[in-house]
Amino acid sequence: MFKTICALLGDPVNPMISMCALPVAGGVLACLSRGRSRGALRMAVALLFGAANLVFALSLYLGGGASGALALGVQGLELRLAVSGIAALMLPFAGLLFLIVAVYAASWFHKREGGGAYMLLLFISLGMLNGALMADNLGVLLFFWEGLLCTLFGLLLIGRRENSKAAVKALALSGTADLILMLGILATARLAGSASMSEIAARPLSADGPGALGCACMLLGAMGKAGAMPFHSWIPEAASDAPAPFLAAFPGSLEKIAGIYLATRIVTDLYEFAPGSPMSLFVMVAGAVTLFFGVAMALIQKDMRRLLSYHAISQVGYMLLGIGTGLPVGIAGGVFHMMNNALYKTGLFVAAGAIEDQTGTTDLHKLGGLRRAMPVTAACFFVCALSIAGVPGTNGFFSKELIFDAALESGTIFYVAALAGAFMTAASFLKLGGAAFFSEARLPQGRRNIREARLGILIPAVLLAALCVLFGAYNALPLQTLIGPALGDAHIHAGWPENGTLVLLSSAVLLLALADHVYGRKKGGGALAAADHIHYAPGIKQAYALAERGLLDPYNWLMAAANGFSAACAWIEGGVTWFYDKAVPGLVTGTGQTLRRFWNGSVSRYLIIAVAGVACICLIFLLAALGEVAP
Amino acid sequence: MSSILNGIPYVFVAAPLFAFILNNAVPRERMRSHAVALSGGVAALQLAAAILGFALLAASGRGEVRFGLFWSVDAAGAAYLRVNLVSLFLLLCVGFVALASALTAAKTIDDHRCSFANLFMALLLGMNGMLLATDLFTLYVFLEITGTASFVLIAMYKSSKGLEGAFKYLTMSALATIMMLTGLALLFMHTGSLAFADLGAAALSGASGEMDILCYGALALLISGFAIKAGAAPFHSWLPDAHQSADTAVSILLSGIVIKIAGAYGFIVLVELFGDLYAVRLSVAALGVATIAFGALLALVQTHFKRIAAYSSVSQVGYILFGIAAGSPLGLVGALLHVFSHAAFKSTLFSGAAALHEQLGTLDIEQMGGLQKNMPVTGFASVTSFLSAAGVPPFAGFWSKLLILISLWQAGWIGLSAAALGLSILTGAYFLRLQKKVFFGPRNPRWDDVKEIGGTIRASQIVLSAVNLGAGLCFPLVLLYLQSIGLI
Amino acid sequence: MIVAVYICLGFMLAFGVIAIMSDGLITAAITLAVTSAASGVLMYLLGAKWAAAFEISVCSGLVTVIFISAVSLSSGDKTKLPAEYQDSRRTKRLPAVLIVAGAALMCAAALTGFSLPAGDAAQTGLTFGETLWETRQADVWGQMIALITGTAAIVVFFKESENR
Amino acid sequence: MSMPTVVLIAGLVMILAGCVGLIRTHHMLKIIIGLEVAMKAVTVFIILGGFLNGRMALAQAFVVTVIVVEVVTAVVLSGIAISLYRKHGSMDIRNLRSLKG
Repeated sequence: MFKTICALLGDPVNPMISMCALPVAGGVLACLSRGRSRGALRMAVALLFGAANLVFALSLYLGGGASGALALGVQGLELRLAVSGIAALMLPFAGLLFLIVAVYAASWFHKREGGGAYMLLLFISLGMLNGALMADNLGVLLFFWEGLLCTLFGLLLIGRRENSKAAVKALALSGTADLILMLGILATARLAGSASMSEIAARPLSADGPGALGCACMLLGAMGKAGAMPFHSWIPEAASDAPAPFLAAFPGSLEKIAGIYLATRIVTDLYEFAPGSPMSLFVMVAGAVTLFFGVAMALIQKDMRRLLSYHAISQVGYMLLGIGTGLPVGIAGGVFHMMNNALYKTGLFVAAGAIEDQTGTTDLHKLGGLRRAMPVTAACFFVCALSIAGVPGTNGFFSKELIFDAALESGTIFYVAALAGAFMTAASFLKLGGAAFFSEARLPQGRRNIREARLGILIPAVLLAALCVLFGAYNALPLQTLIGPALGDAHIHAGWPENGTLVLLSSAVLLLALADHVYGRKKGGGALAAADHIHYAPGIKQAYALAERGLLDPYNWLMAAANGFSAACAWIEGGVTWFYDKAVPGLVTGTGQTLRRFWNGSVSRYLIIAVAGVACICLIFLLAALGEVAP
Repeated sequence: MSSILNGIPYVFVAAPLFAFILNNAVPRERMRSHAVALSGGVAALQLAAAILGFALLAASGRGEVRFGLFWSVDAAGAAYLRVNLVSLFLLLCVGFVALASALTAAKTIDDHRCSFANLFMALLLGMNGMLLATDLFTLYVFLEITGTASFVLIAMYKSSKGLEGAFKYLTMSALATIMMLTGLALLFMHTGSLAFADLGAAALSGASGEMDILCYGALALLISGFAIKAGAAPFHSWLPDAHQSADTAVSILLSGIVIKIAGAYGFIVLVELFGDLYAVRLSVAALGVATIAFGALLALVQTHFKRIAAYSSVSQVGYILFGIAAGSPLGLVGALLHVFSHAAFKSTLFSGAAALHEQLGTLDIEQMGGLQKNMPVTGFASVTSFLSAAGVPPFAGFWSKLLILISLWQAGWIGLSAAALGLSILTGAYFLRLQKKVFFGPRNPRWDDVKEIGGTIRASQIVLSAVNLGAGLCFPLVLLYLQSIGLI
Repeated sequence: MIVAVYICLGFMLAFGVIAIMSDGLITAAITLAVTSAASGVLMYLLGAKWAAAFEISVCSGLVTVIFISAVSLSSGDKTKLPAEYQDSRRTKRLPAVLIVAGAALMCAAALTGFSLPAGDAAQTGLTFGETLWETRQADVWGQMIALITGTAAIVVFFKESENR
Repeated sequence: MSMPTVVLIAGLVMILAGCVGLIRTHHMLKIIIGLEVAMKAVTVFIILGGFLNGRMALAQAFVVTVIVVEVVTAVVLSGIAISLYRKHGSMDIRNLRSLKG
């Protein structure tokens, strides 16, 4: 198929360039759609261009990757694109998810304002993501990376120009991460003597010594895009009021794909990433911290969007933990978990969007009993929730087991953290499911008449849930057919996990979560309050209070530091301004005024000054006569 | 050609003298309306003669032209007058400023026109005589004539302020006279002659090579005397008082040329004769630094238009002193060119003052503002003079200051050249303040009906602005000439 | 001769100081004339006969006349300086200052061994008349121009009325 | 100490006296007195110069010219002083303070 496309378009670089350009064209078309049928037009554009992109990506994947350079006519500057291995796998996966998300978005904006700009930016993001996945040159990668940041900022700004706090926060945090990435890229390129990833991959750099800086910076950049701590705090902020499709697309899938893709490339291709090395430890700690604290924050949320957004953070922790082990099984688990997460987290966001679409709220205090009103949505939700909780047999279970396996091998503490995360994940989803779908409805009068969601929203949800089931029931497909060859690792174990003890422990944790949920329900009086006994436990309560007030948010620390710095700068600048505006002119005019008062018009004084001047000149001559003054 | 060249120097003495006689021979009632025109004619004649003479002398390759007034200069020991390139250039400046002054005087001077013409001619004679002299004592005599004519010109209207300014100038000049004559007497005691040819550092040190303490004293006193005449700080006290109180046409003369001929030319002569003595150049440079700084600082806080212009003259004289103190031919050229560019822009500024005074009746800049609309020509002329004074390329002032800075650098006074450069910021500051207060900003409603000045003052403003800019634009030619004679 | 020179010098100095310190303008004019005359005699003693004649006639004569006419033009018969000027009080330390300055100069000269030659150089060259008329023509022209300037000044100050 | 040295020192002292008179007085006409006293010393200096270097004729020519110039200066000064007297009714130089700064 790729050959056909190549034959149609000529050089292999052309289809790759079109993968960047096509989405942009689609976005422009969607944006230009006007009139009464604009919803249908957008849907058509989303389907057409999403499918075209998917076809291109699939053809690339099935063709075994490609490489090509677009010479820009300037010596030494070429736009080199190369697709192989993990990138080739990620392209169709991203294309698939994008198609689903685009359909969902077109449907979501059917009756809402602002869809045009949103679709435009969404499509451009796809182009940027494709570019980032295909880029061979680190500089080109950085270009697309920044492009992704720009579209993210734009999407967050749409419709909220007055309240742009989340957008600024995202820009600041992701921008910081991108700056660090730039630093890392510079260091890496300098160390390797080349900016081409395929060239570096031939002779990977050592992650010790001078390479540690480049490696750590690049990993931080990748983590920032994926939304790991400490670059996470814009996500809950954006979750409060961003459109639901945004949440599904960005924190849900596209950003994770980009971030984890890069992290995997760094770990497998660019650097010799030895298990147990300080760099490995660094990534694992970051992953463990992210998963633990992310889910701990998710546990206490009373709003569906915020709850899901904290999970989006927490899940990144698992992926990083897996990749950070540096073990083949861990990396495979991380990538697999990323793919699973993209499916079920997007599914969860779509379901949440459907609920919001029908009820007009995501506040769990007001929701309840939707099981009957929205059965399809509820079914999809439960499939995804079981997956994310890692119930044995689901796709999330299999990827988590791989990560647990690797984590246990790397250090017990990481395994314990991962288990604790699994416990809280399960507990929070029990709470969410119970509150939204099982308890009696608490919606205000007049909004009780809830119906099933629209077809345009249901189809993506069902598709995603089906993919989850497929990946869980037949995990050899993703693991052995897709990920294994992509990572160049033929020995990934598919099927039921080998280590029965770990499965037992995981199951025990899930049962514990269920027991805790039942206890909490009884104690708190309802599913919503099921986690309150943890929330308000002595000692933990204070920590949560601090976190809720944003005192533990690195962004706020950064901002406080930045504010302090800018205040200092302003003070210095004020001082300099004062010096030039007040002090110097004041001194000059003050001297002038003093002199002016001194020359008071008296003839005698004039004469005395003149005589004093004569004395001064005589002094010069006296010194000259004595030989004191010489050239 | 040679005979024309030999004849030209006589113009500088004969023309004013003849005009003086004519002015007094014809009955006053009849002369009154023509007196200023007569003065202007003499000035124009002098300008033309100086330009012609300069060109001829430069082409002839002779160093100087000697002549006597109705006496033979060939006899041994006979006194003689002479013109050389330096004095011809300064005679040109004198003629130029005198013409500008006459153009302004045609408008500003109503009464005393005949007296003005008389004193104007006396002043011209005094300055020309100084430039033609070949003897320090002759120089002194003509300096006194210049001074006396200036006092009377300032006091001419016998207004309270004019008399006060003249009195202060006269008192300070009396001190200068005492200083200079004492210095001359001490020099004469040592050398037995005051002719330039017999003087010099070598003549003072004599056979032993050791210089008499009296000679040092004499030089110090001479420098002090010329410093008073030049208005160098801290001897400048009289200058703003005198220049402010005089009629504007007289102020143009005083600020534009008198302080430079009476003061700066004295320094030129002294440095030419005694420049080998480091103390001479050092004290001139020290005077220069003090003059620039004091002048600029005081100009910054004035509220009277002409007083600002007067302090600006003080400040600019400092630059001229710098050029002279460098002691090199390049420094001298820089100083002379600055004399010219300062003469041009200061005449422009004072013409503006005359226009403002005629149209507004006041020169208090606090009461002005926004006059650019009413008086566009005056405003524009003032801007050209400001740019030239601040040393903005390509105006004339830029080039002359540049040459002075280069010569200071070459003389090894790097700190001084940096100071000169730094202090020129103050020049920009006070001129900007003047522009802002007078021509820009909100307009005082009192001046809503003010019209632009017409007649000779407007003509002189236009010509002078053209000179400010044109001289600067032609400057590369001057540089080429300097290069051809090996100065740069 | 030296004694006569010293006497003249003493007269000159003493009457000069009195002229400066006096409160009366006429007194000042007369003492100035005496100073002038003393300096004229001093010049004569040094051999400058023409200059001495000029000094005595013009300075002690003409200047005194000018001065006294100025005084009479300005204050009529009131020849005393008004009390507020108090020149004698303001310059009362002048003699002491002068004595100190003179002594200091004497000491400096003595200490540094400074001394002018005893004088009596053989007079050479032209006579006064020849010098003035044959080598100082420029100065003579200068005198002339100075005199016409003075005339113009007199016209301005004493003939023309105030019009403005 | 030779006679010319004494004359020189006495002349310098007299110039000092003249300058003090110039500076200290408050009366316009007494400015002339101070100036004249100093000028006497200066003319004596010139003559002393001629006496010492044997150019007495030249020195006398100088002195004659100086005297002429001096008289002109005195005339102008008294003219200004009298005009000022007519304005202010007094010869006090302390009245001359309207131009300053």
